[in-house]
Amino acid sequence: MNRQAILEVSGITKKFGGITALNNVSFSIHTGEILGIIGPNGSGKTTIVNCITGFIKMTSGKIYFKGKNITGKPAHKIADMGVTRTFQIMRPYYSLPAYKNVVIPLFSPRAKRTGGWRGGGKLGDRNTVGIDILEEIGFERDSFVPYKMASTLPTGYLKRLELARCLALKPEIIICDEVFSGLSMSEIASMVPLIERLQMDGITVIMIEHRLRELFRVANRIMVMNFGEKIAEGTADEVMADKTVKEAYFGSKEVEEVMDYA
Amino acid sequence: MDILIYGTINSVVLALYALGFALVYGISRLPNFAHGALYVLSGFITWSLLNILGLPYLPAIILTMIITAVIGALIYQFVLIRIRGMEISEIIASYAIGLAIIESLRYFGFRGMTYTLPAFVEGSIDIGDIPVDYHRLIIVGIGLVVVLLLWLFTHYTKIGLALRGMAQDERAALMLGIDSDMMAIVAMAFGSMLAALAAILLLPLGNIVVESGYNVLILAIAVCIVGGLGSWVGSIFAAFLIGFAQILTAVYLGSHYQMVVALLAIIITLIVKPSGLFGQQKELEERV
Amino acid sequence: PLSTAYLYGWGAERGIKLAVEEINATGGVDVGGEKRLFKVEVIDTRDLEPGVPVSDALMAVKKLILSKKADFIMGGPVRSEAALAAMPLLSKHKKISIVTTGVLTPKYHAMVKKNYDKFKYCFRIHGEAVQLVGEIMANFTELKQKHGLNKVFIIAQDVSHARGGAGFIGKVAAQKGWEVIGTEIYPTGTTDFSMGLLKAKRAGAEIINIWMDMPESAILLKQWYNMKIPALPFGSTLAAAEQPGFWKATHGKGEYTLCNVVNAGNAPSNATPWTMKFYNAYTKRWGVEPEGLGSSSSYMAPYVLKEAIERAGSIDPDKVIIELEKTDIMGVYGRLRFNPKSHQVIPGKTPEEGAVGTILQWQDGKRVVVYPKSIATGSIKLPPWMKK
Amino acid sequence: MLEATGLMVFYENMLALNNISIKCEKNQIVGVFGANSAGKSTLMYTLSGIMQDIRKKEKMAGGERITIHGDIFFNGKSITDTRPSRIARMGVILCPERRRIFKESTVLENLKIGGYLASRSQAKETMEYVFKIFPALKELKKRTGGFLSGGEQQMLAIGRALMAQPKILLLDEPLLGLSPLMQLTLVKATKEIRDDMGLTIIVTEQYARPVIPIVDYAFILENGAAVLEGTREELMNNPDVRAAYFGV
Amino acid sequence: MEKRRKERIDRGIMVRSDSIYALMSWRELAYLAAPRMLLIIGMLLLPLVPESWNWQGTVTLVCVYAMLAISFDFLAHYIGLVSLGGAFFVGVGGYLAGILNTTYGIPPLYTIPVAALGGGVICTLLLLPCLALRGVYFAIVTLMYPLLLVRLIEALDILGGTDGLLGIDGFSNPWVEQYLVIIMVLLFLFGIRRMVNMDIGLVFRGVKDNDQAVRASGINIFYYKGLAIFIASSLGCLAGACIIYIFMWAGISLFVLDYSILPIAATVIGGAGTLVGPVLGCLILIPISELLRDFGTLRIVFYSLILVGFIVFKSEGIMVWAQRKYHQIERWTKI
Ligand SMILES: Nc1ncnc2c1ncn2[C@@H]1O[C@H](COP(=O)(O)OP(=O)(O)OP(=O)(O)O)[C@@H](O)[C@H]1O
Ligand SMILES: Nc1ncnc2c1ncn2[C@@H]1O[C@H](COP(=O)(O)OP(=O)(O)OP(=O)(O)O)[C@@H](O)[C@H]1O
Ligand SMILES: [Mg+2]
Ligand SMILES: [Mg+2]
Repeated sequence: MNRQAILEVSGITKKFGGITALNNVSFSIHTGEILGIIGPNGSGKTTIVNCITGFIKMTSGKIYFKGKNITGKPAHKIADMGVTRTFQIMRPYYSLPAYKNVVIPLFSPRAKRTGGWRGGGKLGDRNTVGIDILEEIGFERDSFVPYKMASTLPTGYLKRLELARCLALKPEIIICDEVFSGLSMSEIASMVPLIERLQMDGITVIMIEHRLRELFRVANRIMVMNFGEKIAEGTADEVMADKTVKEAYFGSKEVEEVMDYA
Repeated sequence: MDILIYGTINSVVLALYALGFALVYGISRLPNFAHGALYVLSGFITWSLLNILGLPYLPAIILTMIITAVIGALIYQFVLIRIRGMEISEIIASYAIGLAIIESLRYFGFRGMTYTLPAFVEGSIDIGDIPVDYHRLIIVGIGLVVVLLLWLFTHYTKIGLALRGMAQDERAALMLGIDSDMMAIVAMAFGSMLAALAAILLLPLGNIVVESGYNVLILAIAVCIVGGLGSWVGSIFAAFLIGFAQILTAVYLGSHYQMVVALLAIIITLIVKPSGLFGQQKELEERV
Repeated sequence: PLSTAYLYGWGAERGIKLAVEEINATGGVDVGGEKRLFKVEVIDTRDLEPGVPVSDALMAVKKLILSKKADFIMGGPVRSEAALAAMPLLSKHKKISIVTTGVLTPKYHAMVKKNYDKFKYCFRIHGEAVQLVGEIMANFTELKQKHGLNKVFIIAQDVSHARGGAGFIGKVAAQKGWEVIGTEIYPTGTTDFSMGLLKAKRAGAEIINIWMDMPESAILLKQWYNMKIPALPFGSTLAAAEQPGFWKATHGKGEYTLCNVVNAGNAPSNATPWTMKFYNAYTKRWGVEPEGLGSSSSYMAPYVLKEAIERAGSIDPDKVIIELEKTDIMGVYGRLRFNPKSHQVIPGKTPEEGAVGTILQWQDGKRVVVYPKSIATGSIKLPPWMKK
Repeated sequence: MLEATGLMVFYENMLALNNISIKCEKNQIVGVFGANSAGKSTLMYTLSGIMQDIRKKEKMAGGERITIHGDIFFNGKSITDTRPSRIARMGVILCPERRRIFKESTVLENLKIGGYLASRSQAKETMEYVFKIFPALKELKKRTGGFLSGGEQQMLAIGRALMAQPKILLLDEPLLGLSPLMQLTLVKATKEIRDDMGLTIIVTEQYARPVIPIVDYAFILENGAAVLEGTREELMNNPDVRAAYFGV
Repeated sequence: MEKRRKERIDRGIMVRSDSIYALMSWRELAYLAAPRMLLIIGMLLLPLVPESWNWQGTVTLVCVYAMLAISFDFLAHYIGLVSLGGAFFVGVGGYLAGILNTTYGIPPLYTIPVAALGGGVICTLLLLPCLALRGVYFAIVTLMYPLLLVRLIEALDILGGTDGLLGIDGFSNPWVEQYLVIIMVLLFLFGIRRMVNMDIGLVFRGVKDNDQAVRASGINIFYYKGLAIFIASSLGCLAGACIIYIFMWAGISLFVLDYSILPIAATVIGGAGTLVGPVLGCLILIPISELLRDFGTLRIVFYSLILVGFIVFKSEGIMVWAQRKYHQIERWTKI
């Protein structure tokens, strides 16, 4: 491939006390690509995200964003450069209405520079922009849902709120940590076009998912993790055919049988 | 040598101050600012039982612990239960209750410096060339045993575990059939009892004065925080850290730096380890 | 204004009330021909309590002045810094104040002296730190001559008057040929003194001079007794040992403790004919003997004021001040006169000369006055483990 | 076994449950399906008495927001106003959504706390059983709960609920965040538990396909109302339902 | 049995969605402005109440504590930093103003702003290392700071040692004194209320709610926490500076626990997170405390019991309750 890698992760290792959560993981991703990361529970997927976005200090390894070394930078600096993430264990601003949850990122230096999601360098009224973003990811504009306290929202909406918060920054990379889980079929169906549109806008997406069917529909490339190590990488079909992946991810069960659950 | 002996004694004393507070906080997440007052109160109760009712020492001690436990439970049942989970309100309410207890003690004439409890065993023994009174040795002994028992209690018994679970997530505990209100009352009663125990053990060293309530409270909080809330091991370590820091400064720097060094030790420990020596709160809250 | 929940507060309150009751029983005060009764308004300043700001005491004083419309302020605030802080307030409202208890800092009358016009409203009717030191030194000298003691170890509480006193006594003692082998300063609220005592023992101290008005000082004495430290505890301010209940409180471990109760009358003695009269009246009225260092001086304050008012024939502060400065009566603890420049009561070694202090020793459960010699009822004894 | 009639729950002025009557027989697995904010979690909270407790606490703090109407019966006995801890004692155990585990305790302690209502031998047995379903947890025994990964926490939450010796187990979105293999195991295990221990299970999901093979009876919620109910076969034969919830 | 439920309906206009200030009619204007005017006029009239029991002194004290309470409320309920360090701020501000006044002879009116800003800087710098602390840990460290400073002043015998600074000026005139503090309280009250409803205030609240999410949005939380501490500590220092001129005294007991606890108590009973509540709390608590003075030793007992009573019976806080009643109609409806 001749496109330049927007994010390059080389040899990251993370140890929590005696536990090795990540062991020498390297990968890179190109602008506009959608990378899916899958792996059994506790295989270190979220930990990769935490390392990339600076939420935890890694034990060793380097991370380059657009060729620049961002290893060890504080989280807010990395986010400011355009690498944003959702939280698997949702972290909304519980005591604020949903739309205000999106307004806060609009106050960040990055949003002021870029004008927020779809803004051409200029931010309009932040509340309106916030509600626009929410509408885009499936909060009905004219209902009262965007005005509800985040603490009263059900799981599904909170997942989407996570994504909305990332969009507000007009990011270059969005890392989605299990945003599909907790959504119903039809809701996912309405989210997929959004992800595809992001890709068209040149935004790079990393998706961590257990919903394989939907993931395979959108992802260009899949990376498989097991016990903190990368065990495979390639297109969906490639990795699914991989023997080690089968062993790690589907155990002794038949792939078809397991796929019913994904 | 003397540093070792008196450092240990001082540390155990601190640990005893802290036990009740740590227990109540660790179990029901209630920063019981009435802790110091309960400590003083139980001292006076013992005194009254001994001197006014003329009870022998042992029954007086047992009775005091029961009475204090009941008082703690009552405070919880009638006041604190209504503001559960509102930490700031809890602090203020318990502090106000403590203040009310202390000031009414004062009003009823328990003031001045003439109230004391007798030592369990009189006399002293020389360790090396350092005289140590028996009572202090008893304190160290009982103190260590109590700490051990409590640790076993909170980590290995069903009720102890249930109490700890309740502290972390009350609603989840409810779903598992743990009656949180009842448990919190038990915890408070238990914590008050520990305050009483500490008072009975420690007061014969000096005299019962209402003002010491504040000191006890501050020291108790300091020990718990430095150790990391909810961590027994941490509290004990912290007691020793602060205890020895005090004794060492007393020896090498002069006693009037005792408090300065202790406070500095607290602040620096926390800056270096933001959740205390053995706590994980910060890391847990920042886990994403 | 008094911190009534504390020894120095309630002792003074009782002293003042007793005097006022006596005065009123004889018809009150003659103000320019008209007989008027004293009325006492007591307010709790809480200034001895930890955790209470001085401003609370000042609010109390303000309340006395503004809403209780007090004409004269008597008693406290008790804590030195509170009393100092109250001075500007008193002069702002032009209220005469007689400090009768607690406040020992020499700064108090120094302030009056330095800025007489502003602070002339402030009087103090009991002894202060410098005087205390003088009295104690006299005893040291005696101990030296009689028992050959020569090494002093000083333990003080970490408050200004105590530390100041300790430093001062250290200097004076060194000048007078004593060997000052160490000073330990303990923060208020300390409950373990073993390290200091061990230090003293190692250094071979023979007298331990104590400056401490916190209640925990009883622990110090108990530890001293338990550890059988061969040095005589000598309290300069030692609140715990002043109370009659001390003996019982320490289960007899207070034996041999010496302590200064500032003015005669706070312990039984025959300083003046009035002393025992006061002592008995107080005991009768309140059911306990006078305790603490402020009782007798507080008792005298209303009398002194009464005479000044009667001489002035009015309660106009400026006139009363002039008369107060002229005070000269034989009181419970000797002849009372104020220094007209600093408004400090003039001390004396004998009651005829001026206000006398008192140093007592606990002997066999009783408070025995051992100094000044002119009124002493006994002499200093040494504990058995110190006898050579 | 568990029956609710005419349940209505208001949050302030919003109707979250609208006159819902559900019933589940002993030894059944009952599914409750519905999209986001259909009211599934609300229903589960209400059945386990937590909602009533929340209401009581909110009232005590001043603001009365929640209104609950209707009756809940367990084995014919009304538990509408019973305290949640009593309800749990009767055997109705809720495994809540978003994994409310005890973050500061270790995995083992979490399970032990879960076993508060169990006798010593029961607890030991169940613990072994939990480790059998979730072998991953066994490795994590000594780890602090709060540091586990999302999926691991989910397993722990389910394991903990099992420890409480339920007679009726309410599972609120149990599959959330589990890997497909784990989901399969859990679903199989659920059926097994039902068969072995004679449990009654109510399970909610918005994505019904993984659990549909095991449910005997299901309710479909929409905007707080039960719009459809029936046995598995009945629902499977309904084309609308198939499209919306089973993704086929 | 008839099924009923309590229904709550907002009173008409969208006043509660903060940024929308579409003033339609006089009625709506009055609806919005009435409570504010009531507060402002009420506060301004306070000193004019006929003197009965040291009222004037009480009014100033109320205002001083109100500043502290606002500062606490702001920190605790808008940034989530629960500080028990009111005394710390008071002490630093008071000493700074005192030193400026006694050693350099600068008159009170100039030292007050200097002490507020300078004290704010000092406090912020000292607290910077602690910003990473959370919850109770932060509270305890802020509790330890004043104790430490007291011990340092005692041990090193600096800044007048335990005697405190002597010879501090007073305000020239009681009216100046009272209106100065009242106006300052009102200014800060409305100023901070404005601020928390503005952009920056929303970020503050975000930090309180969930600082990790704020970090993920590319916002530097340390900057915002530091800023908030600076604002709050300046306000606290301002109160400290006022205190020393009101009482003409500065000493170590400026660092005393009362200055930390009382404002918190006022906040709790007045209504946490409302900013007005704390002021109201002070307006209730301080006069009660003064009224009770006649009880001598029992005063504090009664005082504490009253406090507990407030907390238990209006645990949400008076202002929260009042706002709800004002903004919503409650009625029973059938379903
Ligand atoms: N802060 C931490 N402290 C200790 N251990 C941790 C911490 N964070 C993660 N771990 C451990 O590291 C391992 C990897 O966790 P991670 O969250 O990356 O898993 P994951 O792949 O995201 O799993 P899931 O699919 O369940 O979300 C887990 O075993 C977890 O317990
Ligand atoms: N505490 C609350 N206060 C106010 N409204 C609430 C509260 N909890 C839930 N709601 C509202 O009730 C409705 C039902 O929520 P519920 O959590 O039951 O949905 P759910 O079916 O569980 O959704 P999900 O599948 O996303 O978890 C939602 O509209 C939600 O916003
Ligand atoms: Mg994960
Ligand atoms: Mg739900």
